[in-house]
Amino acid sequence: MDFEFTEEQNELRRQVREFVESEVAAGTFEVTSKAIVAEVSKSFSRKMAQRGWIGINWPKEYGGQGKGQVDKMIMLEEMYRYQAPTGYHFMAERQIGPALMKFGTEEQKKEFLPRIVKAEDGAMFCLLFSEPDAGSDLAAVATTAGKEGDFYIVNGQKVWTSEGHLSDYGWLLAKTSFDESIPKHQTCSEFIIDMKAPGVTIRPLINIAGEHSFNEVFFDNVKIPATSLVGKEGDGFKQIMAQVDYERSGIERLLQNYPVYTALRKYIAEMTPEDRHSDYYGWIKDVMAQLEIEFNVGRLMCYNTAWIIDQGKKPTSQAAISKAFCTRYEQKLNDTAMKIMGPSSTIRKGSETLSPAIDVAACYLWGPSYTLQGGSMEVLKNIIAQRGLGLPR
Amino acid sequence: MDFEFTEEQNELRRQVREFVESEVAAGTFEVTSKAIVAEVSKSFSRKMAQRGWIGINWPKEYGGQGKGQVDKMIMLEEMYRYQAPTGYHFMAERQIGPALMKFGTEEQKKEFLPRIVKAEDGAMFCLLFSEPDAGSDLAAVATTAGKEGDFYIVNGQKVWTSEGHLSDYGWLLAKTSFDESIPKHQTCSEFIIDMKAPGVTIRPLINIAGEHSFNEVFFDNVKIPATSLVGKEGDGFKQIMAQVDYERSGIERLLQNYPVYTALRKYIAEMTPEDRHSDYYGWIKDVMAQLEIEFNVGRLMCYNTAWIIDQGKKPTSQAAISKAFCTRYEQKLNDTAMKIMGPSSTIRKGSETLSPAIDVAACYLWGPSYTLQGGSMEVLKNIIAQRGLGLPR
Amino acid sequence: MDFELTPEQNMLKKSFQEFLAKECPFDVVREIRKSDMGYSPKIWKKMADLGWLGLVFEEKYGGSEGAFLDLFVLFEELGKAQLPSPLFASPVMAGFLISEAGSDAQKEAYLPRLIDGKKIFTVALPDETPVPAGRKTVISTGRNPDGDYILNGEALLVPHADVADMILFCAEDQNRSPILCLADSKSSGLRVSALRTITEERKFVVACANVRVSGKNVIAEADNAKAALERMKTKAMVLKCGEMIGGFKQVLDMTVNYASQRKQFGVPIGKFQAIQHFCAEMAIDLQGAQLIAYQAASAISSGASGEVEAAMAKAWCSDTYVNATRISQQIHGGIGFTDEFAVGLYFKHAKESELMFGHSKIKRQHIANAIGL
Amino acid sequence: MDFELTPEQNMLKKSFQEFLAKECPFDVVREIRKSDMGYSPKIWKKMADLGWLGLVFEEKYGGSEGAFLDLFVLFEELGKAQLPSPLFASPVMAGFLISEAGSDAQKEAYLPRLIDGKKIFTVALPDETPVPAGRKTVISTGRNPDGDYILNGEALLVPHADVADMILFCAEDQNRSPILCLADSKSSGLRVSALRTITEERKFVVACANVRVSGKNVIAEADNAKAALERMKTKAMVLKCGEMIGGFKQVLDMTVNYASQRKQFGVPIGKFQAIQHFCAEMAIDLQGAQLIAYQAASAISSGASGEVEAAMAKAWCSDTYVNATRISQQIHGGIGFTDEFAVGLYFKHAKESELMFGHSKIKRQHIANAIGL
Repeated sequence: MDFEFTEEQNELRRQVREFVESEVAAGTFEVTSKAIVAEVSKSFSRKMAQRGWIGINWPKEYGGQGKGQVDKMIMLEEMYRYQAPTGYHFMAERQIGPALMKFGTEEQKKEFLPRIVKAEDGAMFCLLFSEPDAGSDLAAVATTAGKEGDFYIVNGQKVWTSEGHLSDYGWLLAKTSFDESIPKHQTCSEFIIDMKAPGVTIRPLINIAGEHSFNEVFFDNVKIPATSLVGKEGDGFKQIMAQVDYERSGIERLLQNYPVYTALRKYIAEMTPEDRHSDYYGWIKDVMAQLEIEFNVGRLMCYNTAWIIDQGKKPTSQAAISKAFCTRYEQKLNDTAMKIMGPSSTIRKGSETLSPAIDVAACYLWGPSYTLQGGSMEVLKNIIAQRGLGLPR
Repeated sequence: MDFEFTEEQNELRRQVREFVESEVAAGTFEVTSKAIVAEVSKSFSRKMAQRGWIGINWPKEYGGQGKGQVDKMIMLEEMYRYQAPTGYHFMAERQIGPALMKFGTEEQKKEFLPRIVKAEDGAMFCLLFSEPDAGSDLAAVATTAGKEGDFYIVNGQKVWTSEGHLSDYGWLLAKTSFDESIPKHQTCSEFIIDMKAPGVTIRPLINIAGEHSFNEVFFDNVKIPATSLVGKEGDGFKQIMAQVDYERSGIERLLQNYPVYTALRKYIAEMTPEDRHSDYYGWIKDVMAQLEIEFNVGRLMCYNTAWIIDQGKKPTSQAAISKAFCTRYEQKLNDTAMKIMGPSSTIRKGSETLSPAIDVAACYLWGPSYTLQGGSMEVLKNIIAQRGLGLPR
Repeated sequence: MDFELTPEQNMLKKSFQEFLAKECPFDVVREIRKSDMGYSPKIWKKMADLGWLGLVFEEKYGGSEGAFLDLFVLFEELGKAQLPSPLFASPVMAGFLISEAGSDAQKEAYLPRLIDGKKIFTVALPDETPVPAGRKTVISTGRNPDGDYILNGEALLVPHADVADMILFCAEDQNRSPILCLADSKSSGLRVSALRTITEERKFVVACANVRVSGKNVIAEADNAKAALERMKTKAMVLKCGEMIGGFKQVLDMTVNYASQRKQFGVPIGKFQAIQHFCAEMAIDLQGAQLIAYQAASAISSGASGEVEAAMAKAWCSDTYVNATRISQQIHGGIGFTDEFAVGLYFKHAKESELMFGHSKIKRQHIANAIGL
Repeated sequence: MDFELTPEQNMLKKSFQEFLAKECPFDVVREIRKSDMGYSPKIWKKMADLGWLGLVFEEKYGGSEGAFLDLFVLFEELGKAQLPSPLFASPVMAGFLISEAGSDAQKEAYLPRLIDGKKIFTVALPDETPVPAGRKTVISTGRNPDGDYILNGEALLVPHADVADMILFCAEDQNRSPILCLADSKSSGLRVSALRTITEERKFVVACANVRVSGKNVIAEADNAKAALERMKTKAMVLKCGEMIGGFKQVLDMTVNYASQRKQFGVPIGKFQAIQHFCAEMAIDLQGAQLIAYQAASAISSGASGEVEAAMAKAWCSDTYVNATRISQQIHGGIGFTDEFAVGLYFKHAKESELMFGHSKIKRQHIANAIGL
């Protein structure tokens, strides 16, 4: 039992912090909330790539550093304190790369892995899983990919596609088997699809914060080469299940609103000694201490899950616990920040005057998405109860 | 819309308060928590009966006062501020009387109603519904009452029988139909059973507070006359469903721990001006104000349900809401009291020294029963969702 | 004791519902909300013609001398419909202050135009929630040799200031004693800048640089001003609670509706116990919110101050409504998170309403003081 | 970073588990708990023989100089087993104070007997939670002309005082400065009265009327006493967290077990989503409690003060364990509410543990101060 990091890890942390802080000082990017995925900067990603920080936990044979998940988390923790814009490589590095290493053909690996790890052009991916009638119930996917000779013809619709409008490629889940007798979860396959292919239409969805990050994606007879298939036909779900633990274990679930925390601490620090002799300040201390405890718990959960991955074990229940806990923490952080900051926290960025550096209200409005995407809170609890605790299905 | 009481109601309240306070002053009973049902005093019940307060909302033809449910609640609110010992007539007045008026034979009404309303000897009832395998799932009742000529022969076991060891009669739910083709909920009937009948065995259950109020009741070939049947054979569940709303709507669900509240206020009032200039006292103010709000909400819910009953409507969803809310309030009250009073609140009555007048720890330990008996929290939520909101079953 | 509206109030309620259903379905609401004006003059005129602006004012000024409860019922319906209009700013906040504390001459001068909707009023109040000293906003005032008042400073989050004809300031003098006074929005030195807010409704910063107000436009000073302000805030807060329970009811209805229709895993999601219990929790909280809000409205309607009742109602409605909208978002899933679907409106409305007039922690402080702690 | 125990610690843990499973099943625990002695001298002797009492003490006094984490693991197992014994009072609270602050002579005089279990020590501390002035209990002290200390006053909730050989008092002098001193439990003027407590374990009021303590039995005074007390409390609090996560784990296991077996409506209740989600919430909270408690234990084990970590752990473990036992009661239904079934033990243990060393609100005050608020 050891809660300390190694010397090497401390050094990594120091280097990353130094880099990020110098980038912030240079004004390379704006420190704002919710930027981890949404802010896409190819040039920033390249800087990271040059330092070996994309694919830090990938095997060396694929251009990675061969380090562990804990190392990656240390690196990301420092990045995300300032919300470094990692949107360009985020999805590709976290999900596409590892999936290709496991299931991809040699050609696919050769084509995409170096590009991702170096943040070259044409390396940005989005996920094409959810559909209007297939949310928590992914087995209800209705988009089809029918095989015709050396091609698959894709028809259907995806939704909630984060950054679909900026991506080069999509990682598609589609139905490839139409035999009613085959169990539903053996009917789908995974593909890589060019987002600029003819027949692909992307429609922006504006969310309740008035911002565009999700999309609807329509496929109208999109012809993709048979070599776009990843893994085995019919193995789509099985392959995805191997990926979601990684999706759920990230420290980005805890740090997406770190600038709100920073702004809140700054706000409280402005209180005068006189303000501090009040029941109200006593309450602020109380809720801030609770946030501190929960942040600490969430952080330990993230590192614990990373450590389990590094031990070569499947962290299914722990990753679900970690995501459930951390996303709830983030919702609470934004809610608490608005309460403490009062009515003026309802003022949004883009105001003629008093436009806030950190748009706390927007962060609050983004909150509901945290407990929906990447496994809704209810799905996570089902997993914890059934797979973690062994309760009957 | 009118939240005020009538002049007559205010007068009733005044009279009851005067009576109870003079009884407390005379030391007729000890003011303690959880006494509403558990403290059985035939003499106290008779005093209430003399004033017309038992069956206050019963029709005059049955010896009642013909007043409303709201009037009854006013009377009980004043009684229960001091936890008047109403255990002798409580169940009989609330549940048995109304059920007999609705479903009983003339003979049954004549035999029991006057006795209940006057708190005569032989008027104390307990409920014999729950069984080891029939808790929330009451349809799983396995106790049988097979008809043999002019008798029913009862066999089986009941459990969680409050005050069964003190009661004269039990209100029994038992299976009377053994035809597998009949739907489960048409197989049971209601009976009145003499608790002293041969073959009835009562075994005390000691609860986690170390107290005896529940019992197991065993029936071994207990022979009861066919005239003990209440209502129609096979109508047991239907009849019970008509009773539970009354069971759930009472203000006793809110006031069972009122002495804890009184003791807590007294404790806080002992704090010196110096104690009050602390974050800790700010926190006490905050949690006490929250209790005040919730008490007010709960009280409004109780009166609202009573008023709906007085309008001749079925308050199924409202009664469930009221019970769910009030029982949770009471659990919170006891929990908060222990937190505020600190480690010394763990000292129980019966200590050699410092034995507390109000056993707050015991109240806390009784807490879990509130959200189980008379419809568990989960059953109530099902009712609210399905019958109140119309969500699909 | 009577938990039902009178037949007359029920008729009134029905007329509110019918108008709002006809005039402002969600599409219209969203359009108005994002429009430059921030309200629909056409609908506003109709509301005025229906007498909604004058519900509780004296007949001699054009009001109908209805009960406070009538107005409360209107706000409950407005909370469901989420129609943006100057109703809260003009007749409620400004109107109540003028009617409570103004002289007969002032009432005669202002109330008729306020009630017939020809003139729009708004109010500029100081911060209601504790803020760090450096962030406090205040309109300060002094008198010039002519006896006029001179306003300087800023007020935040003033509703409809861009279209208001008159702005009622709660300024403070050198002794930090409050002064309520009315200024023409065209006054020299008065500047209005737009704020984008959480609900997409714009609010405004009103900045005063030596804005001159003549003595006859002073509504009240010192203790009178303080008392009038407290009374207005109590009433406005209770109407806000009305809006909140209306919104809450609507959110629950929409959620139950959606859960009954949306299928996953082959069944409506409303069959899942997790969803049912979430909805049941919402129903419990809503029932409490309705009772406690109506209790406060009734108290005021019957002439009591209703201060503690109002504080309790505001605390309970704030906490439970915010929570309910969070749950409704969760149950609606992605669709509820889009701007195209109406449920998100309530999520925003709940948060804004929670913070107006102080959130539950602040209200609990009042309650604790009131019960002698 | 390593989230697992070492192989040695795992062996140790297994030996704890085996002993406890064999020696104190629930029937035995309940019997001991209600016995006059309040502990089993037979089991106590075996524990001493196994070296459990001396795990972290120096070898020269009979200890095995193990890591603090070893002791933490023991308390985790004790939390599962709920075995009442003077282990917390004697080696932990008294032992830590003597070992932290005592002179070599005092250590030599007391620790060997404390560690071999032949003598039982306990401690009498002042209130840890704010109480009204009129309810404060304090042991005050002054010196008589011979240089002896004279103790007067009362201490509450002292564990095992009826069987203790020595009582370590935290008294205070005229300047309210603390003095730690040891008195023989047979001292003249010392009176012990039994309290019935929430867990059914008896605790005691120790009253002193001119109890005389010679100067050589003073362990520490003033700042030294204060510092030793703080260090002891931090460690004891973390061990209490160990007990709590042990109890929490056991409660979750029992609940999952019961829910998998108990049938209603024809299926195991563990199939209901409401039950599954309750259990999932417990699992989330438990995972957090384990991590944060081990974090604090590790900090102390590696020589840090661990004060903030301990406060965080105590706050989180208190809140979540209490809540989990409440949920477990709900899931167990009536059966869990009877004294015959073990799950109720944890419901009581959680509440008592929450209040010891301060509940979460009190801990959050410490944390807020520590992070500069």
